[in-house]
Amino acid sequence: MKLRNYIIRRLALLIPILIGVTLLTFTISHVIPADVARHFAGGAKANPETIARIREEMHLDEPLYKQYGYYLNDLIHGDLGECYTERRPVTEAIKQYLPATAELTILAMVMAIFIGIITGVVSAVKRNSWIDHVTRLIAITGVSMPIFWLALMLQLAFAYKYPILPLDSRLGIGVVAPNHITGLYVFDSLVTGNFTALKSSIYHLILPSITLSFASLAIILRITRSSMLEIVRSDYIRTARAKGLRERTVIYKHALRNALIPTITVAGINFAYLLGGAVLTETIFNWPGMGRFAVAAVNNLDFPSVMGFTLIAAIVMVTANLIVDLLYSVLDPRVRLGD
Amino acid sequence: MNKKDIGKTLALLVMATMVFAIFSGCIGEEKEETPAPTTAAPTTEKPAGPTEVKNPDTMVRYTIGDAKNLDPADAYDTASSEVLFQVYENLVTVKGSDAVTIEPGLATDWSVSEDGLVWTFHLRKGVKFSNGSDFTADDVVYSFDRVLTMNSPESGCAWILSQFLSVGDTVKVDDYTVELHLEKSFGITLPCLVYTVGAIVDSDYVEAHGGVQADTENEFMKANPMGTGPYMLESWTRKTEIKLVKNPNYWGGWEGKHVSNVIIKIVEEPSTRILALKNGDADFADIPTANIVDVKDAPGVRMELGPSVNVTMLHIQTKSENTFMADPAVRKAMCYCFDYDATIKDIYNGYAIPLPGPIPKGFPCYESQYEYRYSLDLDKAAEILDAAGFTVNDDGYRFDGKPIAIYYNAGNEERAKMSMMLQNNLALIGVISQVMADSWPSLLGRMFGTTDWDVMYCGWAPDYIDPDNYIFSFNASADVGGDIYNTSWANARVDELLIDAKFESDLAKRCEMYREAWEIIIDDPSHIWACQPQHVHFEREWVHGYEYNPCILWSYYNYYKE
Amino acid sequence: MKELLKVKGLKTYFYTYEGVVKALEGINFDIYKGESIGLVGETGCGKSVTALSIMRLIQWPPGKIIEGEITLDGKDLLKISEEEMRNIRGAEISMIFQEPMSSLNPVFTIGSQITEAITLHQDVDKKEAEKRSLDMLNLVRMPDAEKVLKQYPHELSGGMQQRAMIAMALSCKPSLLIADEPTTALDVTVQAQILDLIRELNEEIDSSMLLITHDLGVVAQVCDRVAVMYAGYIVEIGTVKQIFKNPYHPYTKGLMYAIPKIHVETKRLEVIRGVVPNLITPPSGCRFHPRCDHAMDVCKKKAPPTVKVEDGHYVACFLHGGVK
Amino acid sequence: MGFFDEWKKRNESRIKETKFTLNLFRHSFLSMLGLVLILLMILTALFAPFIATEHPNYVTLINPQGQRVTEQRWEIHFEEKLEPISSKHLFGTNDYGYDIFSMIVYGSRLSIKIALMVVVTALIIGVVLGALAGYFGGWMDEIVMRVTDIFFSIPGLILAMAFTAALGRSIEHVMYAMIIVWWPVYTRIIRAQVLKTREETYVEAARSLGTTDLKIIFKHILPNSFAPLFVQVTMDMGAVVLTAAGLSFIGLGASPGTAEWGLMISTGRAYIFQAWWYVFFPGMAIVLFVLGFNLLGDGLRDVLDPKLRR
Repeated sequence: MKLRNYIIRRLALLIPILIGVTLLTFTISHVIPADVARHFAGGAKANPETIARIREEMHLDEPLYKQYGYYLNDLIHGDLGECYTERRPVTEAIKQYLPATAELTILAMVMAIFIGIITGVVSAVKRNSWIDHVTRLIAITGVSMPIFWLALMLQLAFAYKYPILPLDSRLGIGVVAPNHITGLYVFDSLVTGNFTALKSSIYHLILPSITLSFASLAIILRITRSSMLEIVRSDYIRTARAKGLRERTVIYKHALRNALIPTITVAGINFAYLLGGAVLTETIFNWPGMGRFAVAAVNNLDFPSVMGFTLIAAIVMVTANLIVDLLYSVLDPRVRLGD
Repeated sequence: MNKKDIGKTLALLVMATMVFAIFSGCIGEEKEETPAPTTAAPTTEKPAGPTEVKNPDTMVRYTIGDAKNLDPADAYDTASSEVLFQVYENLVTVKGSDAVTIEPGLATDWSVSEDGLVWTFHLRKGVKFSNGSDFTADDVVYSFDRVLTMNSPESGCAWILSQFLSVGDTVKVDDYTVELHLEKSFGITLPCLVYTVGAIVDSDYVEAHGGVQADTENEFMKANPMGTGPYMLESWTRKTEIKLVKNPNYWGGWEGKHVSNVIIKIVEEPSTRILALKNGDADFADIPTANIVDVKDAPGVRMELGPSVNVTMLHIQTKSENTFMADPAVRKAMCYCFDYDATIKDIYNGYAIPLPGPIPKGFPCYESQYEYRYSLDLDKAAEILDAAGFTVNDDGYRFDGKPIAIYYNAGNEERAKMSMMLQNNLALIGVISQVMADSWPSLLGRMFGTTDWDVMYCGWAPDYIDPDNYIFSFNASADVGGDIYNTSWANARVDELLIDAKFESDLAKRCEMYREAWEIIIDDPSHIWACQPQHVHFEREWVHGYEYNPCILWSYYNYYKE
Repeated sequence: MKELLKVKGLKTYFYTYEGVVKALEGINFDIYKGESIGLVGETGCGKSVTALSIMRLIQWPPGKIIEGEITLDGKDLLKISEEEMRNIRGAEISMIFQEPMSSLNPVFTIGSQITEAITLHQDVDKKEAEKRSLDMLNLVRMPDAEKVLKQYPHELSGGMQQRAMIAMALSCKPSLLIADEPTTALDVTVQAQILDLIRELNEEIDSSMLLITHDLGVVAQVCDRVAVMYAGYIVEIGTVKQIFKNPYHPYTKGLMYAIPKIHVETKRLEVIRGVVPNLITPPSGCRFHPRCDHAMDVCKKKAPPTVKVEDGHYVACFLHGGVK
Repeated sequence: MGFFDEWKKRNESRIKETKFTLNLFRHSFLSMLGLVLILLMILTALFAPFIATEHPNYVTLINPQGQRVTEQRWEIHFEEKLEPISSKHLFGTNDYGYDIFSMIVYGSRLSIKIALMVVVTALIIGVVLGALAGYFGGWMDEIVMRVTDIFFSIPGLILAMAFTAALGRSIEHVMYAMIIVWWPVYTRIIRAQVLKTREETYVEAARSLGTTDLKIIFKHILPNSFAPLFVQVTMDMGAVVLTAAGLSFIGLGASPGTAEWGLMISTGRAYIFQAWWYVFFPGMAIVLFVLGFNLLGDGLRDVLDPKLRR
């Protein structure tokens, strides 16, 4: 089947990129002037035997290319190495942290796309009206705010001054997490019908996801707006009008469907930005996800973890782009995958 | 054994100490306290805040750092011990705010032979592990031997036992009697058994899960503690939360006021911890010094102040690439450039006391160093430097504008402030300095791998309540196993004094020796003794039963809410 | 003959950054029931604007109908509400555009686009509508129509796309069909077929047609009457025979001579000198005078009135009266 | 003079376009707002010594690499720490007793410096590589594009984090890290543009006339890539400052006491309940700075986008 071949081909193309990523992160992690083995061994005067043992385990004394070889070899066997800060396999750590981040970023992305498109269309239709200016101003301000600052302000406002929303974390005190299916609490609790958890998790998602979606929202708004502006002048929109369609149909059926195509692309690219933002958002909202994991790792030069994280991020990115391409072919019949 | 061996053993011993002390101390992310003979005095009382108690059957603590390792044979940090002290129990323990008087734990009573070589413990009957199996003498023997065989490959905490015990020294007399056969009388045997490393594990349980291998960690035990303590580990989500639930088999029983759940949330962001404490989500919360004012007077929040035996100091590389650092005059001048009062008043907001030398207040022989100490005196500093020939050049700089490199671990605001302040003062006498923050591992690499640093920081917490634990580690030379912080400072006379002091039983005499050593240390400083921070504790007013015990920081079994 | 559509004094301006483009300066003409009238002129003379004005599809900003009347069966299209106008578009008056490729929405199937028009104006259920669109496609002689229904515009050739457009336009049996350069985008071989098709269908569903083109040949082939436009004015209007036999207006003449005549010996092909005037600052008086060989002083001063030169043949030029 | 007329005649259309563009621009309210904000920032930076109420000392020292460098030093006044807004301290003081207003004023210099350094350097790298890759294609194109792919598949902030951590914490290293992260963006834009214009007839013509590749690239291709680049660069000026702030927040970046907005927020957040002004004003400074460039960029995008102009 054509589509499957296409996907397979795309995934094959993934490999060189990922190798590149590992090469990059590996270089970063092995040029640093820090005594990793000693740190791993527990600090200042950790007994020399331990340090030696760890150096040996981590092949720290061997030439870099060899070390890289070992790393790749482990990688192929699904082993990302040992996470110093948590004293457990990186893969385990990622398994724990990934769902939280996924839940947050996906929701944020959905919000950004949804609101972004609507406002984008509105400000395109009402170009240069005050609505247009206000929405754009708000959106652009959003993208101009340091995300951590925004987070702090929201926290102060809605968790402290007017405590209507929870401060941090994924679930309320004493709320039992739903049985693990995907690790996305909202999803799992829905499936398992654990409604207390569902309520709590949604409730806890609000502030972080708003914070995170803000930046992407503006970008999506912008692209939707400009592509709408372009499309409403096109011939086929004139045709649609000539048919006697009502303006709403013209805009939301004929124009929007076309405008979505560039929007989706941008959304895909924006996923990277979102992952970056997650690092900061999670730190402030104490969200137990990859972002906090990465920050801790970076601050302790826990490079196996950093490499693991970047690798995952890269995979997520590429997959996101793949999904975009697939959506593309759905939205635009002119795009044919696999040829 | 001869001096050399002693030196070796001590070296090892102290090394192991450092693993913990530096790891937690210098990261500054964890307040570390282990046994210290101090008591907490409740202070400020305020009108009660919101009366309706949040989650009445659960104790919630917002803390900074996650536990590292939940295997008592290898755990050596506060966060881990907080959990282990709830899950496991030791033969003996300390109670309330008294960290010195040894109380019965799993042993109901004990005795020691006159020569101090044989300790006999009579064990509590009818005690069950949380998995239902019975606690007997075998478990004690197994636990101690296990620690010694495993030899804590990760943390090195085994030294606490190995300094007086070796495999086979623990002997079962009958199911409820155990004897420790020591080679050499050891004064602080009982205190050493109080720390988590002395916890009693269930032999069958461990055997069922990996058993004991020499010098290797037990991956299962690292994550799945199971003991006779009042609580069981329900779940441990890294960097997120640790959930404890009551152990139904607990011999102490559950009549009276207790909570059946304990949640320890790991929250790096201080503002989050503050808000949580204020709105009552948290019953306890770690509050940085800078934020004490934020919660001090908050309704419904209670603050407790108490002395601690932690010290903060700066250590100086005497063999730095800045060759002038080798000159005592320069280091002396630096001591005069440090603003001790401002450190206490403005950086620690008054929650610290002056530190005259390596021995903190609350330790024996503290007074022997108390009369005089350095204070901020820039003129004197300038004088000293001029006298030593380090005069100001045409640009107005000493050392021809070569900067003194001050490093601290990123994220530790107190240390950032002290550095900036020192930099300011040095500048005033024409000495330029650069303040650099770096991650802890990088600092380690720099501290031990290179000499291109001049000043770094470290915190310290005791492993045993004796001046030796401090002064020897800081000021004895590397050759005899001191100089933990690699200042490359060495003084034969000081080494001699400190080693003698170790084995001198007459306290008065020891203080004499320490005094003499201190004179030398102060006159040719390798450290700037910054201050001795205080212990500050915050809790909701609906929490009752908390008492600060520097030895066992948390015993949730005694706390309740109403 | 009864007129279907009456355009009176229609003025449409475009307000651009450079200035006001006076695209239509009060044009008048009628379209009779069942006839097909051609609207010819150089590019940019206002043909398409006329069409769009009739459809009321001039986009504001920048375009705007300033004044005039467009009456369809007695009701003034410029007065009725947008709602009513929508019901007329596609039902009463429908339109075929120049660029079939870009005029069809790329993301919808041909079928759905035709069906949409049908369901919009005739209350029939989806199935019926689909059946009818199929009939329409067959009517425009679309090769294997069933398949085309499910196809997307980009999968069709230019000719087929234009057939689809026609099918869409005629799907509601409009009383007036406006074809704006329907063949210019197509290659010559196809052009002829499409033209025939349009004419036949037009007779078949006896609707009137306004055929906009710059090609007099096409007009001769398809239309009953011709209106010649120049720079926002209709300079001459009459039956095909009249105009082709004896054009009055110098411009019309110019156009005539610009058509290569194979059977007549000519030294060289005549062309109209000069260029189409810029409509922001149009020439005073008769807009053609700068290019006119017979220009008189009066031409520079005032715009010539439209005068009847023979039955049903009108021209706006001082050479043929209007000078007192 | 004569030459000027020559030139004017030759570029008549271009001049007309520019005039038109400027006019459009002048009519877009938001763009003007952005422009004003940016101008304000630049003026603040230029006249910092006259605007600020307190001033840092400057010391010249020989750094570990043996070069003489001048560093900014603020004087500690613990007696004035965390003072609220007053006539003496417009934006209050921080935990060192520094005057926040003055720090923000001087901070504008650093922010602009960072933004310019990163964007310009990245731009140069990007343009060169992009032009080469696009114009010559083949293996060169392959390599360059694969490398950009790799960079694009890692979220920028995270990559910058890793780099800074590895290089060691300092504002310079943050800049290097961000340059490393940023160049691929421009490479891609330029390459796309080159590929587009390379086929243009006038380029073909130039080539057939034997114009050198370099000349073609610089005379014909690059000028046509101006519009999209210009928009991107404007936006990135803001983005860079945001990223830098983000890194400072995590604890990488400027050393303590530096007048750097991101750092001020990250240290200030410990005092958010005692001294809201400590986080608020630096935050506002960043918002206005970035907002300025985003508004401008957004406006430019609309104005320069040929599809949206008329």
